[in-house]
Amino acid sequence: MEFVFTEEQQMIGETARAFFAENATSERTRKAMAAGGPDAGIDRALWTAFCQELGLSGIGIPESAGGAGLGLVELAIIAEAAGAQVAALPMLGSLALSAQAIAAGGSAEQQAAHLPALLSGEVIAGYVHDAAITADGTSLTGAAGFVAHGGSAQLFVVTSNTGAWLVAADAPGVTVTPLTTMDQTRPYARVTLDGAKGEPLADPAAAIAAAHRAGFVAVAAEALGGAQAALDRTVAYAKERVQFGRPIGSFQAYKHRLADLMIEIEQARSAVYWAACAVDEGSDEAELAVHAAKSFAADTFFLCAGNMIQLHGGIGFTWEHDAHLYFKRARAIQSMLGSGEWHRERIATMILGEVA
Amino acid sequence: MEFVFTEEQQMIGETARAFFAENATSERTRKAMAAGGPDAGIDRALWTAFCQELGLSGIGIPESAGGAGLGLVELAIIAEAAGAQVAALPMLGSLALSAQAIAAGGSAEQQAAHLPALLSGEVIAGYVHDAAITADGTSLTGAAGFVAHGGSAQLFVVTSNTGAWLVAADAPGVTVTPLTTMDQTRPYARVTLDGAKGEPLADPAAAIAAAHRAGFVAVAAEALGGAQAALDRTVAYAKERVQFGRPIGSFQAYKHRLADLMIEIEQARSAVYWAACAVDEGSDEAELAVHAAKSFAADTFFLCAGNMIQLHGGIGFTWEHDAHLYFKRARAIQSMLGSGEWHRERIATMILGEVA
Amino acid sequence: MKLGFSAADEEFRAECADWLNAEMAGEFKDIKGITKLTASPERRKEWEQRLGEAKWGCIGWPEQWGGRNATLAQQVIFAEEYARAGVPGRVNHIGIELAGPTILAFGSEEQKRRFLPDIAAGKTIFCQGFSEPGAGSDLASVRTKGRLENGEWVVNGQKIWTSLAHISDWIFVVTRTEEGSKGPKGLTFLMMEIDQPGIEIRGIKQINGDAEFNETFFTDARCPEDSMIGAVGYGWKIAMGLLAFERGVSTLGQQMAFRNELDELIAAARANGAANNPLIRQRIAKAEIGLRLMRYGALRMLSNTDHSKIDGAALTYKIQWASWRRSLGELAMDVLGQAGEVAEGSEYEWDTLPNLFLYSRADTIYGGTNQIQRNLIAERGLGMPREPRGDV
Amino acid sequence: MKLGFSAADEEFRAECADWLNAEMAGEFKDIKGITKLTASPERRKEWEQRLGEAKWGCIGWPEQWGGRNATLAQQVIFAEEYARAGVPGRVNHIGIELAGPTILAFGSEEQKRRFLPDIAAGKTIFCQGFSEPGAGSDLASVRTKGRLENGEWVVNGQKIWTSLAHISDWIFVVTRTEEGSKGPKGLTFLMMEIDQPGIEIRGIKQINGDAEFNETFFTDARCPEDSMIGAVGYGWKIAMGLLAFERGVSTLGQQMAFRNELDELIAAARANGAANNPLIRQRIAKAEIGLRLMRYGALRMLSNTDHSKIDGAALTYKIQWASWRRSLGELAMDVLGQAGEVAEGSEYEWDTLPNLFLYSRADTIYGGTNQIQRNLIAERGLGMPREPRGDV
Repeated sequence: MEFVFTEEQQMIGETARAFFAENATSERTRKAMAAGGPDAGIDRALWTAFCQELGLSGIGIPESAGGAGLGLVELAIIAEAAGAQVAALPMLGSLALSAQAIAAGGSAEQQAAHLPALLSGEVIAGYVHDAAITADGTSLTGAAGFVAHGGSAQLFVVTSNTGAWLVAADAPGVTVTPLTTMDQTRPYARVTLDGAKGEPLADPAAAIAAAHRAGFVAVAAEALGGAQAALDRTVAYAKERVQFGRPIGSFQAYKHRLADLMIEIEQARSAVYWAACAVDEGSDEAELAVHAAKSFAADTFFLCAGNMIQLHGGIGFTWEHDAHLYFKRARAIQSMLGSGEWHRERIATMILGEVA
Repeated sequence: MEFVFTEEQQMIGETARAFFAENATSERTRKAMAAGGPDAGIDRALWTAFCQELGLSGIGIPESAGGAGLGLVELAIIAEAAGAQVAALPMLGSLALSAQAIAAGGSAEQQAAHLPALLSGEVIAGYVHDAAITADGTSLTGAAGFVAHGGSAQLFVVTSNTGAWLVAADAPGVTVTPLTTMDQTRPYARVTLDGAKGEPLADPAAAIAAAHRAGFVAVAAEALGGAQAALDRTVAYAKERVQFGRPIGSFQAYKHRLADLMIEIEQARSAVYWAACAVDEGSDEAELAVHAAKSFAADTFFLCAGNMIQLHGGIGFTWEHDAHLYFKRARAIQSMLGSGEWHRERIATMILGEVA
Repeated sequence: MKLGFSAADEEFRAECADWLNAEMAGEFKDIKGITKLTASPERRKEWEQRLGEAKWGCIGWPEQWGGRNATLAQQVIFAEEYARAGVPGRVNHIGIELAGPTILAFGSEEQKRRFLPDIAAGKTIFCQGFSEPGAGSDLASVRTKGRLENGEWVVNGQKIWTSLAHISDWIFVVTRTEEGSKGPKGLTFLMMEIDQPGIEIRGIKQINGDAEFNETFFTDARCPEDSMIGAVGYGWKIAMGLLAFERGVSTLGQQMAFRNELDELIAAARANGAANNPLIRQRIAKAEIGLRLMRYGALRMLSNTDHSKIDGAALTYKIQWASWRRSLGELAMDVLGQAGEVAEGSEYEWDTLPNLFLYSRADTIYGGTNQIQRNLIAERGLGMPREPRGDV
Repeated sequence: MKLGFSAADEEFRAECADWLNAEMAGEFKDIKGITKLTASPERRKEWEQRLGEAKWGCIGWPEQWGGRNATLAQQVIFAEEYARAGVPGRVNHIGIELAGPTILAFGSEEQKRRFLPDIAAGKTIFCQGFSEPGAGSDLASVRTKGRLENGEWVVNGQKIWTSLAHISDWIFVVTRTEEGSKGPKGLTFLMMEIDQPGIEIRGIKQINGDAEFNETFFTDARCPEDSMIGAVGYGWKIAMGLLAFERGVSTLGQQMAFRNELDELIAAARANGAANNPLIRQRIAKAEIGLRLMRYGALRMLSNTDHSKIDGAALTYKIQWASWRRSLGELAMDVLGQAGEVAEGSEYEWDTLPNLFLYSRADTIYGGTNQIQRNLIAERGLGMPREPRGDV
């Protein structure tokens, strides 16, 4: 029992933070936001550097499957660092959801066929989940409305509540419609399957479970990083900005607001790393923990990003300032992969049972 | 359209406020709180003075029925003044609920038989409502758990959702069990009817509607008065009390907390008098308004009373200080006559329809 | 205390509704239902003029200046019917609600003659130059300079958040006219024509992708000496008086726009089934209550003629509506779910509800942040000690 | 980063559980499940001594002073099993969590010998004399005076909120020993025996009808010169160090008590059907999440050995649990409905959940109000400017 980072984990964190702080700049992110087509919302050079030069893309994927080993704690450390910069990358769909699904539920052949290209960043995968997707043999029919970076994907991991398949984006019967998305750093696409050919993953239950746990933890970690960055930037502003002849950070009501954010963030930090650890250690708390982490960290991020705007005053709601990037990302994290209400109802069911 | 008090209404308010401020003192209220038996939670001398000397007990009861005329606006003005002092009086059960029910739904004979004694304070009535009360002819069976000042009542107005009856407290089959109640200024009793004889009111629907509307508005007004008093007393304390070498009211976070209370109170004030006016004028908003007033004002009072404790620091949670009287009254108002959630669900049904 | 309207009032209501509905079904059909402040500015200027022609522009003003001397009840009714008919907001709201009343209260007879009829007729569109970069909510630290030179005021400096400046004809500007003065002293209030070489306007793009606000630059911008309101050094007093006008009858029209937003939210909740969710139901009920209380708060504040005491309803009004609307935006997104985060076309342009979500983050900032509002409420409303100015 | 316990830890857990369950089923059956701090004080002092005999009193302390030198994991486990077994809270929690660690850190060898074994053995019950009337959260404005006279400290003044003073043997008192000194300077930290003519204790009845807190009056109260901890004038430093001890392993035991409260609430919700209400379900889920996060926050804080940086988890812990518990009290009442507002007997005495509702209003006040906590968090945690002292 030791709930602090190991030296290796600290090193990974330092590396990731330095990388994103230096490279995932506001300027580069805004360029990715303005891009159209398959580059919409992706800083391609950043993605290549992350996957190939930094070599952190394989973290959380077993070495046997061509990954770097380690677990969700390390994945969370990286997602936290990326979230702090609102980096425009397909990390969630391609790595945390799709690669995790293939690593956990794919056969050795499926892993060998797809994971190397995903981890190198040469192929981007999108994760398509809808309970109503049906399979007639290997022919899939259904749709999902909000596939993160779906417009950039060459490969889809498609899941219903019981089945999991690999689908090529250019296969007949697949229609991908990119959507103008509030969070331009992670645009959605609508993916429609009309008798599209799917290759079943070997162990669909394992694939779905792994994708969801990793997905919940990854967005929670991203939210944590975003929340902390929103607070840090607001703190810096509060020390500089003078109003009424005083730094605005000297106003007690302002200070207390910042304190309230720190209180939430500290809890979100506990939530994220508790959940990641619990999954990695196979703890029987894991299920509860991932729901707690996703819902709590998302709400924390939204609170912090909303206050980031408010506490910056007029400049805070301009396009030019980065506050809206955090705010829109926070909202997207709240609503994706199950709302906070849905996650809390899962927890309520665990402790209270189903509604009678 | 003029949403300000008339001169007469202002005068009633001044009279009532002066009366309660002078007479419903903390010392007298605490004596009533400590009393047992039929005097539990009632300052008898205050009640007599209110009914007989001040002569405000007939307000909201038609002159034809022996009352002073006027309407719920004036009743609310009085309830607000009483609430500001957390006065220990059976005003709610005896006047706002029972007398209103008899005045609206009783025959001329029933009015003549009961209203004079209720308005003079010689008889105290309790209001017993439970949907499950059943009548076999005039023989009533059922129970209600939380009858305000039920232990002091000689007469009960008993209602189900469709029927309304008068029941003598000493009639066979009536059991009254006084309960140790958190808000000692308005103790509850459990009233059990086991084949007790009930005299049906002439127009039960009118009786129930009048009692509930007047009850909702009266407790909302009481809550408004309590909330404003909680704020006023805290403001006074904030100006006097010195900590860290400064009046605590000079701390901005403290000031902002007070401001937040004022914001809620101003809305509660609009709610209470909107509801009272809407009922008096027979507006088609009346139903929505009384639910809004009860739920909003109760929450406002609880918020203000909770902050009254918090912002007084240590002294605020002592028995000696009056803050807990406000706090417990506020909690009682939240839970009596339908919770906030229940009232809001009524409103939701009006605007959204029933849940499909 | 009386909430109902008289029979005469109800007749007036029918008259308003008839006229407005006819206009929105006829010549001005194309602008019906517009909610975005920046949409179709030219057509909406024409609409201002149409209102003026029919004497509906500023009905509460004296007849002498183009108004109708309308009673409070009539003003309430007109505001309600205006929004009910789906008429877009007034592009000249600064002129009719702030500049006009300021001139009426503090202007000379000549200024009244020069400005009021044209405002009422919808011919002069005003915007407001108060905030400056580096002094958002701190009006007293104005640095834009004005000096008298050959019978003209010459103004240099910069204003920010000048809403709709890009479609306005005139701007009223608070300038520092006493060299070396500090805080609220030494300020003067000027009316300036925008179409001149010394004034440059640059749009500020907002969080929702739209640009309602502007930066306005003054470089030897000029106006005649008698374009000053009040006297030299009276700028602070006038600016403070003007803030009080912000809580006028227009709040009721604004509320009707909120009503439309809430109705749209309710329709969306019914359409997608969110209306069956008990948590959403509670929040919608709270929003409904909040909106009603805003209305009755406004009616209390407008009915109140006793100005000797602090009017709590007026003092708390801004933060109340701004906070309500921000919550409504969040509720709207929870009702819509992820569907609220995608736009229909390829442009970054948002429907009413998502736009509400984004834009309402500004509501709690402009016109005095929620933090400033709480200071005012605590200090003016509750008599708490004033927050000290620093000397940094 | 690792959350699981080793096999040896799990063995230790079984040992703790066995011993505690046996005691609670045997000689100390009568005190099992007591939650009120003031209930059965004499029996609970006996329980303290039983713990001491079996060396379970202060397991984290060095063996030399009556402890077991237990690892962090073992301390965590003991705290969890202690509460799980339904053992009532420690009446000597001030002694074992504050006075003991303070003496360990700042006391002389002789003081350690004099106090530590007796605290560990449950023979010396301590209470804390910090706050004074008129200076609740403002520790630096202490006015209780101490002066040296013939080798003895003579103390005059008054302390307030001295929790459990009426059942304690010793009190540690912060006194002003330098005449005319102000603020944190000139304070000295003294240990005083309570049973002496110069000390008088009066209970303070609280909102829930109970009296856990006291006023303590000092009238020429005395203690030997060497009953001072540290040196003359070091009182502030020691008091501040002591506040840090408040965030020790004991927090985990406290959390287990919270766990029991939440479990009781869940049982009540199931029993009366509130567990089917979607709004209540959301709030219970939030409470569950909050409690878990408290646990993992505490584990982060206890695992952290890098004291060079601000520990955010430690700094935010007090306000987190106090706010959580206050919310839990409100949730409990909403679960119970009006039934929560009536007591069983004729005395004004409350069951666990209604008592939680009432008592938790004090949680956000004592030990530094939520307002003081936010100051500390903003100033120490975020480096914001300090709130200035006034000179009133």
